[in-house]
Amino acid sequence: MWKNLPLFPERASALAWQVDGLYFLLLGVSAFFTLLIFALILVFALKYRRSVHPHAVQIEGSLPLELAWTLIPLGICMIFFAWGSLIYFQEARPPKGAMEVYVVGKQWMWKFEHETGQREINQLHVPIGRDVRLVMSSQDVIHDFFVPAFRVKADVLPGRFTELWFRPTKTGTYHLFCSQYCGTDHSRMIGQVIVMEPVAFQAWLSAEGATGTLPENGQQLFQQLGCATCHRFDTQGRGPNLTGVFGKAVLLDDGRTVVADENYVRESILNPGAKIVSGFKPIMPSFQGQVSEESLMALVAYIKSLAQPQPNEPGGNHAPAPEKSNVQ
Amino acid sequence: MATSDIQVAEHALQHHFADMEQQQETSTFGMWMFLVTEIMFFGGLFCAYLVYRASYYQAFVEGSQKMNIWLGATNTAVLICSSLSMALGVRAAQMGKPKLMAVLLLITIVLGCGFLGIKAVEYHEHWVNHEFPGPNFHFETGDPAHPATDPVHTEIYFSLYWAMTGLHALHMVIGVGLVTWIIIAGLGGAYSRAYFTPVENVGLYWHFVDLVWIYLFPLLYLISKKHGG
Amino acid sequence: MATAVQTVERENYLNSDYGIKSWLLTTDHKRIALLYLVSITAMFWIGGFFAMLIRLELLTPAGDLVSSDTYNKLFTMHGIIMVFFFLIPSVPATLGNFLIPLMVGAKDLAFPRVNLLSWYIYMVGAITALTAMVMGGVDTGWTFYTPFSTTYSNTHVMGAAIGIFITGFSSILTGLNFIVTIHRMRAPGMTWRRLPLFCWANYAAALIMVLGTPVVAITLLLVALERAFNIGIFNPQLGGDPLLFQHLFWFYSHPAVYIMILPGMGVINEIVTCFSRKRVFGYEFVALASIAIAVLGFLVWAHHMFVAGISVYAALVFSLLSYLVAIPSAVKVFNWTATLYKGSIRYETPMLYAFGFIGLFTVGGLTGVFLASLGVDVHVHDTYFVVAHFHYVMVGGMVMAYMAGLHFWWPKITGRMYPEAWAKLSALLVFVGFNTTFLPLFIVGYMGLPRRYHAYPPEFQVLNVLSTAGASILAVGYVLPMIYFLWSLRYGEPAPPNPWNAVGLEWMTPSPPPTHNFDETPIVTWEAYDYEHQPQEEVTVGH
Amino acid sequence: MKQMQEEHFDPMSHLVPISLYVTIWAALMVFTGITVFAATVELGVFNIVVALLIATIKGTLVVLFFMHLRYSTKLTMVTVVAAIFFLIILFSLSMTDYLTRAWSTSLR
Ligand code: HEA
Ligand code: HEA
Ligand code: HEC
Ligand code: CUA
Ligand SMILES: [Cu+2]
Repeated sequence: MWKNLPLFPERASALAWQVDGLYFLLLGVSAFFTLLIFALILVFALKYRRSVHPHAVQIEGSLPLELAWTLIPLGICMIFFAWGSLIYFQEARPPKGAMEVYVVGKQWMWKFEHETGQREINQLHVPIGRDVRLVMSSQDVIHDFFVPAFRVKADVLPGRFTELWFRPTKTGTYHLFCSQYCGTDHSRMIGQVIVMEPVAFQAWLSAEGATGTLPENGQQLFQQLGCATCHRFDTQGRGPNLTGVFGKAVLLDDGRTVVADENYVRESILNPGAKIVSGFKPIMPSFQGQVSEESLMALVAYIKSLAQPQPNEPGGNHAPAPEKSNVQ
Repeated sequence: MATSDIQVAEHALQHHFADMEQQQETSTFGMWMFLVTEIMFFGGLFCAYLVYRASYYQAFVEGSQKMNIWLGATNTAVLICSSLSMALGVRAAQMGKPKLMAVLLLITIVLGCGFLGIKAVEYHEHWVNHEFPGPNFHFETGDPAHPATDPVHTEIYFSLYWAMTGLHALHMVIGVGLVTWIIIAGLGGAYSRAYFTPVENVGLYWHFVDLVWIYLFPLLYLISKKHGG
Repeated sequence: MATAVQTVERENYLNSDYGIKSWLLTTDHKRIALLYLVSITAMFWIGGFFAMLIRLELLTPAGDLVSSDTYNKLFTMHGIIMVFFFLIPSVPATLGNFLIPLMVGAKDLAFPRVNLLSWYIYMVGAITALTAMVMGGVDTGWTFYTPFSTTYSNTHVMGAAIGIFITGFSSILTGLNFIVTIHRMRAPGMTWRRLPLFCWANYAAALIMVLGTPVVAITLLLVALERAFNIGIFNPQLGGDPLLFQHLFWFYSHPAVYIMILPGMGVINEIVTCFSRKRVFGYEFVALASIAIAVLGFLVWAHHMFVAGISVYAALVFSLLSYLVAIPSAVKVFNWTATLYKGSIRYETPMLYAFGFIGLFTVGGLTGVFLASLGVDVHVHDTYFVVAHFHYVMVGGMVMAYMAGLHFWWPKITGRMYPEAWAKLSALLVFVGFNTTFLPLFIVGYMGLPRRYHAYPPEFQVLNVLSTAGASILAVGYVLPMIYFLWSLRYGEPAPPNPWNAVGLEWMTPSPPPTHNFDETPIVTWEAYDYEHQPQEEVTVGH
Repeated sequence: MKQMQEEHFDPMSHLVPISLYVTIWAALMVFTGITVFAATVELGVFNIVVALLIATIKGTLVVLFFMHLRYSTKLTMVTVVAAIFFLIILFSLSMTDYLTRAWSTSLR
């Protein structure tokens, strides 16, 4: 292919093939129908042109034909639907044990923070072959994290976390785009995802250095902000003991249960009144406006780490879906 | 039917209709279509209400406890009465009694203004209590034993409260204007037993506005009397 | 054949009265249609001008022609003008306004004064929006996503939102008028089964206007309130959910895309039958497909939000429903094609445009099916693939249909024939130019170029240059008709009442029609598209 | 023409007796009382159910009698039903999102 005119995006993730596969199927079916329609129009238009076919033959319609061209496209569509949904659900369900990176989008840059504490701006280094899960939120407007080579994309919202995962399968440097219009420099909110061999990645990590891992930073904040005064590691605190909370179902005082995921912790910190843990009084103050998006992520990472028996193995809790659910 | 009635009717027949029946049915149907658009217009707000109430129930409860149920209930009653006088007014028009119609519609207007007056009192109260969303918003339950649990989302409750009741009040104001117009035209002899479509349509509008309030009242005022927690 | 000598014209809606006042105060649906025609044509040029600037900017990867802020305003204003001020009113407010009363055999729409009012409302809305644009523009994208539009943008969001809010009521009133007219004003014998499919299609579109537009109106009003008073319905900082805005916006704006295609589909029915001299294949199915599109169209809106952070289960539902809404469109395409079978086909300009419509709509619709597929949409959402998709349906579809309809009914509207050869040339230019402009954008999109990008990585340049080149051809294709239509007003051959030898009540009255449409109320005793009983002899025109 | 008009068109045909109007009015007032009273009783989730049920009964009375829907053409009735139908679509499909967002436990 010409160097200046690539016509197809690179495939650098485990999922890319599936998306392309469905795309090719869609392309094939569409090409078939488009050519069919074009061909029929052309043939009819020539064959029955006025000069050779002066008298039209009136035809009312045909029920079998109508049924055929209702049901056949419908059947085909169901295939698209099923396959497309399968891919989507895979995309929505990050595998257990993924390496986590926290992402903050802001006008107009991407900030990354690895669990091990390394920070990057507009560049994301990841090792090949490893599942990477991004926990993302925005400091201002809606952005969108998009890596064409991985065929993944997710909006990055203010006020809540969204996630996205991929497993890079090819080393190289790939485009990272902000794909949701976000103001003046939307088109410059771009960066690179750099996929490295694991060894190189380790080297990069250590060269980069960090002041403490993310949970460590979170722990510090936990002390600084005074969380520790209420949340103690025994049963004496005014607030619940946060050990082991993350990923578990939490019983609320109005009888509902919710799973303590990242968004729950986030809400607990910024808007503690929205969901009250059963057996406690709503005395926790709101930290809205006092913690930056990054600090919030550190706190979340810390609270998450409190629930993890072994480090580096994020405890995937697949508690059954709560009956009554709630917007995050 | 009296000849004068027929004259009024013929005068009112627009050129593109075949007869009065077609014209009357057409404009009533048009009015209903318009009310459909009104339903969808309010529907957007109700949808927002539904979403947030489902998500932030407690905050909505606390917000609703700031409502004065008695004023709200009185206003409901006032509107229902105004609907009755409106219905009777339309009936008077149907029977070709413009004076009676004018009296009944005047009662409607008075009741409508009464509604707006009471609403203004409530608005004033909320305003002084900083219960208007925006920079000045400040929310406390007023009960030290139960501090506000979720003031952020209570502000959304108030945003919706102001938006929904404000839009409703705007419709009331328009309604009062329309009824005034009908009274003046009616006294001028515009309507008769054969032609009273505008009266009927304004009536439909008025009842619709009443209908919206019938839903607004329980949704905004009567969420729950239970205190936080 | 008419001679060059001007004969005394009979009284018609154009010459019955003169002077600006007689136009601005008219309640004649035909004159109002012309008022709309002039206004939306102006809007099309403005929107097209912005499009050309967009394309020029995208000629090079660096953002060097205009600043990024300017570029953002350009595509926003292009989108707003084209969607709300051109395409939504295009066929309904002009051709629909002109033709529906004629087609159902009525003297006017049900509410003539409301009809005039809706034009005034349109003008007030358009002027409000244009004022906002002249004062400095607006940069939110035509979708006004919060919280950017409510809190972060410091452009004239209010003006634009209020302009659209106002224009919404014009659309509502037009839709209301159509529905009531079609229900209540049909001539004796004009049963639902005899109703031209153009009326069915506009009826379906009118349903959407009436049911959907109020929701977007209230939504934009809330955006304006939020900007003005800093209340927090959509603002996440104040506890709101920005996705709620998207739900409410798309609740209207997805069905609105069917407002933008259904009337065009209606046009195509009339033209395809006329120029193949056949009754339409499967009348009932085509008619019901219109209604099905309108109703199902309300069930799919969140397919614009697959990656926006909605629940994955909701995404599943909306994806499934999106496929259902594609089926009635497929039914229509197949029925049009089948109508050609054993017809007696003539290639006049409207027919060429109709062919173009069917082909390009098929491509656009099928790429919509790509987007409805969750897995693929995640990749192509908010890329140029989407841009290409919707230009195929909106420009390749609706604008083509609009051009087809304008040519088809031009003789009826103005009483003049347009120059056929020039028209054919421009139809060809539009087809070629259009495909050159937008086909490359599918490729660019799948490669991953996000939309609304002022500058882009260099590897996308070649295809973008191609696209810009195509847009220039397209521009010529649109400028030509403008010139020859104006030319024909003066120099065109006078048109006979029925230049295409078509069936339909609108052809049974003189061209241009008299003010009251029909000398006497027609009584309909025949089916729609009864070409069997239409005399075969040709009225030769303009060759 | 005049004759025909009188034969086919009797605008007085749906003249509702005053007593009916007054009955409806009384019913509306009573229901208003009930709804206020019901709100003072703690019924949990049923508070909203009761409130909406009563509101719907009241609304139906207004639409059927004050707004004469009972005496209207089928077309008008269909129109009203259609409006409610699309309103329900707006509500229910929006809620498919909000009510199922938390089902997904992937955001652990
Ligand atoms: C006239 C306007 C119009 C029309 C008619 C359509 C029609 C369709 N659209 Fe499109 N769409 C838009 C205008 C339109 N769209 C716009 C403006 C946007 C972007 C908005 C923005 O973000 O700015 C958009 C975006 C858009 C998206 C969101 C993309 C994204 O942002 O990620 C989706 C997703 O599902 C979609 C789907 C569809 C579908 C399924 C149809 C279907 O109705 C198409 C049905 C037609 C056919 C299917 C073709 C004919 C059928 C055959 C020839 C038979 C064979 C068929 C099969 C085998 C299925 N559209
Ligand atoms: C109704 C619909 C409609 C129509 C008819 C068009 C018509 C065109 N559109 Fe538009 N477009 C939209 C609706 C429409 N568009 C929407 C909704 C968006 C999304 C906006 C958003 O993101 O918010 C969009 C966005 C959009 C983009 C993407 C911008 C971006 O995401 O960064 C592009 C880029 O190529 C584009 C191009 C064009 C072109 C070349 C035409 C051509 O067909 C135009 C042809 C017309 C003319 C050319 C005018 C006539 C000629 C002259 C005035 C001559 C004089 C001028 C010169 C030659 C300089 N459009
Ligand atoms: C004044 C005491 C107090 C302080 C300070 C405090 N909390 Fe809390 N916290 C509580 C109480 C009481 C609860 C339980 C009631 C509730 O859910 O609001 C709670 C609940 C929580 C929960 C939900 C726990 C669960 O079991 O589901 C999290 C997470 C949390 N707090 C985190 C923090 C963090 C992080 C900070 C510091 C930034 C903090 N808290 C500061 C009192 C406090
Ligand atoms: Cu950030 Cu676009
Ligand atoms: Cu859509």
